[in-house]
Amino acid sequence: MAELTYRQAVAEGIAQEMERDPLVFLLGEDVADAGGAFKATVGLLERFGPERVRDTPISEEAIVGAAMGAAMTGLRPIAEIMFSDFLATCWDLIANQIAKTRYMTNGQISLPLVIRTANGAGSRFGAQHSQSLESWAMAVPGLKVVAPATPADAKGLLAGAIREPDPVIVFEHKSLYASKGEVPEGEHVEELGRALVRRAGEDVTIVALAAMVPRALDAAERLREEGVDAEVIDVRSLVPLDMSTIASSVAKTSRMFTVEENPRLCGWGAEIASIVAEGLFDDLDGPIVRITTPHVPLPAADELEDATVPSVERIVRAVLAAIG
Amino acid sequence: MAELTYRQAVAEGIAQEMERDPLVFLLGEDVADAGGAFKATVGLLERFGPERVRDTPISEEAIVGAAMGAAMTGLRPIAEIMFSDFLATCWDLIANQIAKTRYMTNGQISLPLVIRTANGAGSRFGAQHSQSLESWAMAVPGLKVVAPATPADAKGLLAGAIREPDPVIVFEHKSLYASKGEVPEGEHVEELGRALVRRAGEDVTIVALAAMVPRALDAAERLREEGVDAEVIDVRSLVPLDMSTIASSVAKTSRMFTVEENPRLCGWGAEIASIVAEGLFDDLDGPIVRITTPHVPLPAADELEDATVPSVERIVRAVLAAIG
Amino acid sequence: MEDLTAGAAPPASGIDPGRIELYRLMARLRAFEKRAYDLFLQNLVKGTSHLGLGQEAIAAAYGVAMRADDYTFCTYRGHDHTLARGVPMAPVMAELLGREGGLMGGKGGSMHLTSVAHGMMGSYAIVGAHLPIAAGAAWSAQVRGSGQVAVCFFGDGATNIGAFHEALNLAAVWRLPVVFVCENNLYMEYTPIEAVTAVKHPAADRASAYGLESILVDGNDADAMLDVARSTIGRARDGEGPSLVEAVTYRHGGHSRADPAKYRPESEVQEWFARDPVLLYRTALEAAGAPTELFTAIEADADREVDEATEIATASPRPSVSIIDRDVWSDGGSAWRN
Amino acid sequence: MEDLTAGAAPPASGIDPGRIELYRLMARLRAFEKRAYDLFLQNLVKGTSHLGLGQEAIAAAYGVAMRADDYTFCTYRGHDHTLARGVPMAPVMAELLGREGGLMGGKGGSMHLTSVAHGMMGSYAIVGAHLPIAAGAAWSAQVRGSGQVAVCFFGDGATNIGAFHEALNLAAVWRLPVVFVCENNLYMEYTPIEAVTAVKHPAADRASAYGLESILVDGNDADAMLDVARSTIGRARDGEGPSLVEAVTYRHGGHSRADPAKYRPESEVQEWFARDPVLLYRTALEAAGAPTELFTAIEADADREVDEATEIATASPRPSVSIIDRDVWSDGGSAWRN
Ligand SMILES: Cc1ncc(C[n+]2csc(CCOP(=O)(O)OP(=O)(O)O)c2C)c(N)n1
Ligand SMILES: Cc1ncc(C[n+]2csc(CCOP(=O)(O)OP(=O)(O)O)c2C)c(N)n1
Ligand SMILES: [Mg+2]
Ligand SMILES: [Mg+2]
Repeated sequence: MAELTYRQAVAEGIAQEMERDPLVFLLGEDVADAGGAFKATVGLLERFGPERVRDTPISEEAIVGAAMGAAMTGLRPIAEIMFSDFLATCWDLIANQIAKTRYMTNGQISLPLVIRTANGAGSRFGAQHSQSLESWAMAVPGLKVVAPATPADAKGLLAGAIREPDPVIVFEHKSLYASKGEVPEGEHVEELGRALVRRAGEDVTIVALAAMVPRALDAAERLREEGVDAEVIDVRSLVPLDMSTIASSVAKTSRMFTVEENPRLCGWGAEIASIVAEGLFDDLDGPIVRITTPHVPLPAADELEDATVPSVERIVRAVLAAIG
Repeated sequence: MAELTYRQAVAEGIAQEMERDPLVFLLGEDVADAGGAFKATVGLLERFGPERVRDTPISEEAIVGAAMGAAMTGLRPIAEIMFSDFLATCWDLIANQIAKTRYMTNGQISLPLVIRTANGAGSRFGAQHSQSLESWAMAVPGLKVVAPATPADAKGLLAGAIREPDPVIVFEHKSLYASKGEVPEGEHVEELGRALVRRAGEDVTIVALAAMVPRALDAAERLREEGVDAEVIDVRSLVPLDMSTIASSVAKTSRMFTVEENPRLCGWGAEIASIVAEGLFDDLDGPIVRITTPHVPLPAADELEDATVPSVERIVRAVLAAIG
Repeated sequence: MEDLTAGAAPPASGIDPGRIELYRLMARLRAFEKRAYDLFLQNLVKGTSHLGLGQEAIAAAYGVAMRADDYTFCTYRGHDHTLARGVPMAPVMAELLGREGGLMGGKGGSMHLTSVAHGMMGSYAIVGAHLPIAAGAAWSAQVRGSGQVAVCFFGDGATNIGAFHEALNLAAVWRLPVVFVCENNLYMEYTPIEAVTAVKHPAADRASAYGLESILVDGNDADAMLDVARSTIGRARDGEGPSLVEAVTYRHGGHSRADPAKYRPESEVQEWFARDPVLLYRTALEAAGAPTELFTAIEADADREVDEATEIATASPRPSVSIIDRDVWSDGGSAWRN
Repeated sequence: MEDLTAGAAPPASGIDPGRIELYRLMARLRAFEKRAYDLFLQNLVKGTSHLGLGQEAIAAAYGVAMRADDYTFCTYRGHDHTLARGVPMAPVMAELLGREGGLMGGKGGSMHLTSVAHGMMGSYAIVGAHLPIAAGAAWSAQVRGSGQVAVCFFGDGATNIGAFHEALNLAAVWRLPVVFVCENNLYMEYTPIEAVTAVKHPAADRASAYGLESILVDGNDADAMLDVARSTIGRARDGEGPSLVEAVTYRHGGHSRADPAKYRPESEVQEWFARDPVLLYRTALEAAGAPTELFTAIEADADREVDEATEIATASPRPSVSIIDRDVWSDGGSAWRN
């Protein structure tokens, strides 16, 4: 094990796969010389050269379009979209082209490509640079979606995504880039589609993703002081979705809470909640409670942003109110 | 009352508002001379002239961007995006600019604009021209979203949308354009945010939208033969959402089914289901069941398309299986 | 694409066999699209469909000039481009009819014809999207050093969408082996391109914005098209980077099956029918000494081929609904949860 | 914008008062941005921030040339453009600091400065998006016959995104009263624009693709900028349609607060600092006979204005969290259900 920051782990994950497979290429704005706007690709240009690590113009459609064309003709490209908010500028390429082409061509075309993007709030960047958009991708058939919460997962899930034969969007979290954690040394690859119980507990299940995972864990500690033993599940992969890990937990605790950073409507939490409301109805002892950012764009000022996204305090209060 | 087709009702709704308010303008591809790809704007050019009814290049970002710039400076533009699938090509303008600008500017800028678009399956157009994407819009704070199911609503909700001081996306349904129905004569405007009980019933609540409404009604007739008395609610407006009409019904029937044309994950049905699972948990007698298109892109061939989108048969089976 | 040069009658002596091959291909495309139109009228074609009638010289010239492993990217108006890569007619026809034997098993439909085995990398139905994708395929060919070229066809209307601009710039900066071919048929769906475009030649007048040479060609002159096809592909193959070609042409029918094309002045239609590329080319070849029997044979062959394809396609069963859940993922399935 | 011409010292006789006004504005922008930078260093500015240091002549020239009811659209690098429309410094500063007294109450932040009352129609943080929006405002002015002009500022990097292309074409076809001003500061975030652009002048070399005149101007020459600003706005106001201007300039600092700008060759930085627009203009005005006291007074005024603004801004309270749920909708609230 080595202690790495999340951003270092991203670079390591890319390097590991570029080393292993000469068909892996990286393209995006400022990814080469500058090492990425979030410094998550530092060192890759030096190591793999300008042919495999390429700066692009500010042309998001060209970036993901080029990745798609390359993926269908033998490469395994990794396209960086600097902020997840900018996925909107190339959403046609992602949602209508990349996601659908394998199906429309009756399986003739495979698209082993990764789109990496910096997601989420916490940097006071305002409404156009702070969104949590993983649910947009989850809603589109044909896309796989992961969102690592730890440096180990930043490396392992990214490596797993690069090895996938299908398109994967990796939502890295801006506010986690500086976080540190143990990352296995040597080759490290995580299979997509496995949730992790980050904390075992008996009383309630809290399902969280990315930056909400450490908050849910902190909330669980606080809840313990209140006599509530919370199990915390890190979803990690929205597509494929590990419902069996979630279901086992809910079957045990009979109460489920989801913690989402995205705005309220139609998020992944709604999906999981409604799956549980259908499939585990008889296991539930009480309402399913979603803890989300309210359905508003994100404000910029620090106090405002902090009060908008779910906090440890808010998670604790919501759990206590529901079971109290 | 006059009997009109849904497409005629759209044109009437636009004409009614253009007549009333000289600041209403229409722009889009082929909307003027050709009367629209779906003939839903026939006659408007003749009536209101080329300044107010404008053909555009194939430039979706320019179309909705121009609508936004015009709306913030005094016009009330209606932008047509020919197929809802193409919303993806201008999604940045819609989700990041139009939806967020009022909030980011602390209320300085209002955007009274409408985006009309042809949504949904049934025409064998394949995966890039058949999507039901109303849930994409619902997921973005700052957008209002309606989806009329009848000619009367096609006119009334569109007129209501045009009068709204906030941006509204109107999802017209391709497979309903030829449908006929009574439309009130004279001025007809529907307020956004009101669901309608289209059929009263005691045993189960079926919540549907747009083209799924007639199917849910047909299913209710079939269910009656099986001894099940279904209440059918037409949601009509996803944002604002009339939860109180839905909640009253579920409180009465204790069982809820949603019928969605969109692919399975993170649709409006998941949102409503999870609201009910939280707020009406004690009223429910059994699992909430979502009937949706499976989570796949839409196939083109007629048999395949018909078997993918929820059918009357599938609704009936799902209800009977759940309550059986 | 060996089958393209095979045929009953031998080429007339003294005429470049490539020209005869080109004519034969155009005649085949013409015959196919006419049949497709007939099948519309019989209500056998499902969904929408966009014919290439009148525009055959462009697809055919590139079809003849391309190497077997080159890549084609085109739009919903892609029947011609698909056939021009050597894809057999029957599965294309069957796809239009929504049958199991369709090129994509009925899943894609007329607008999404794809045959990777023939280098036909897809027909894209959202205007402009495939330009960056074609650039990506060219990038892949470049870094793999394969010598492959990507050819990307699109309409005049596509020149006003953002993806056009992004793709052209990227291709030029990276000197990618890609040829962008604008088929300027003067109309978008129903609106004349000149009504919504800031320059007279929507592609050619913009080449300089990407540091490229302006190439304007008569898209109904098959010989001129073949020259342009060979030179632009040659440049790309030789590492000299992308080209942007504007080929001016005209569609004989409406935009799609739904469109009677009433918006076009009768005189304009007449003028362009007189400039039908198949007719023009036949006249040119006859003037160069090709015997009438040659054309009779070529046309008979084409008709027979279309008849056979129609037979096979109409005999193909309806697709089984079991494929709905297939091939979202590379494992062949569509599971999104455990 | 009366306040812009007000000042302690009278203009030197014999010099066009417009030039003095322009200098005064540039000096004010310079003083503001320097202070903003100091406040970063004190960690008082929240989030990111993008300074206009070195690029003042462009914003100021247009600020002087615009009519009070004209529209400005700009990017995240928009402090200068906002102040140039007459927006007072204090609320701009307070917005940078995330305070209640901020121009948008702290909701928008540095990247989204907007003051509709001053015709400042927004700062947009996603590259390219505001070009079509500006076209729409110009369309509105056109159909309302108001005589207003929209001026839209953007960086060199924005010329490679699709929205640029779509907006330019639409503006040209509709002959909209809009002026597109590319501030070419040679770099995107960290990558030189020339490394990713197919033409030397990313905007000027593309004007012809929209049937527009190519306009390239030294963005650090305030007089030249004022000429261009007046002529392009004049054309727009007179119904002669849009212009696309490329003003070449240089930012003194990094792209954003996080960026030490190490990627730029020292010699290049030196060269451009020697061409500092404020310095150059002062020298030019002095050569034309403006007395030193004039500049001393202007600079003292600017510093005092900035001091006062800083005082007001730092005294402004933190925003109340009660505004989080406000102003999603025109009714002032954010309710999405009953
Ligand atoms: C982004 C987008 N906008 C609109 C459409 C609808 N549409 C399909 S074809 C077409 C006209 C295209 O014209 P052109 O590019 O000239 O090609 P042609 O059909 O003439 O070959 C339009 C507007 C679309 N498919 N995609
Ligand atoms: C669509 C989009 N892509 C990427 C970014 C990230 N980004 C912000 S500023 C910037 C560089 C812009 O360069 P330029 O247009 O030259 O403007 P400058 O900052 O030099 O004024 C980039 C890439 C963005 N905001 N929007
Ligand atoms: Mg055309
Ligand atoms: Mg720049």
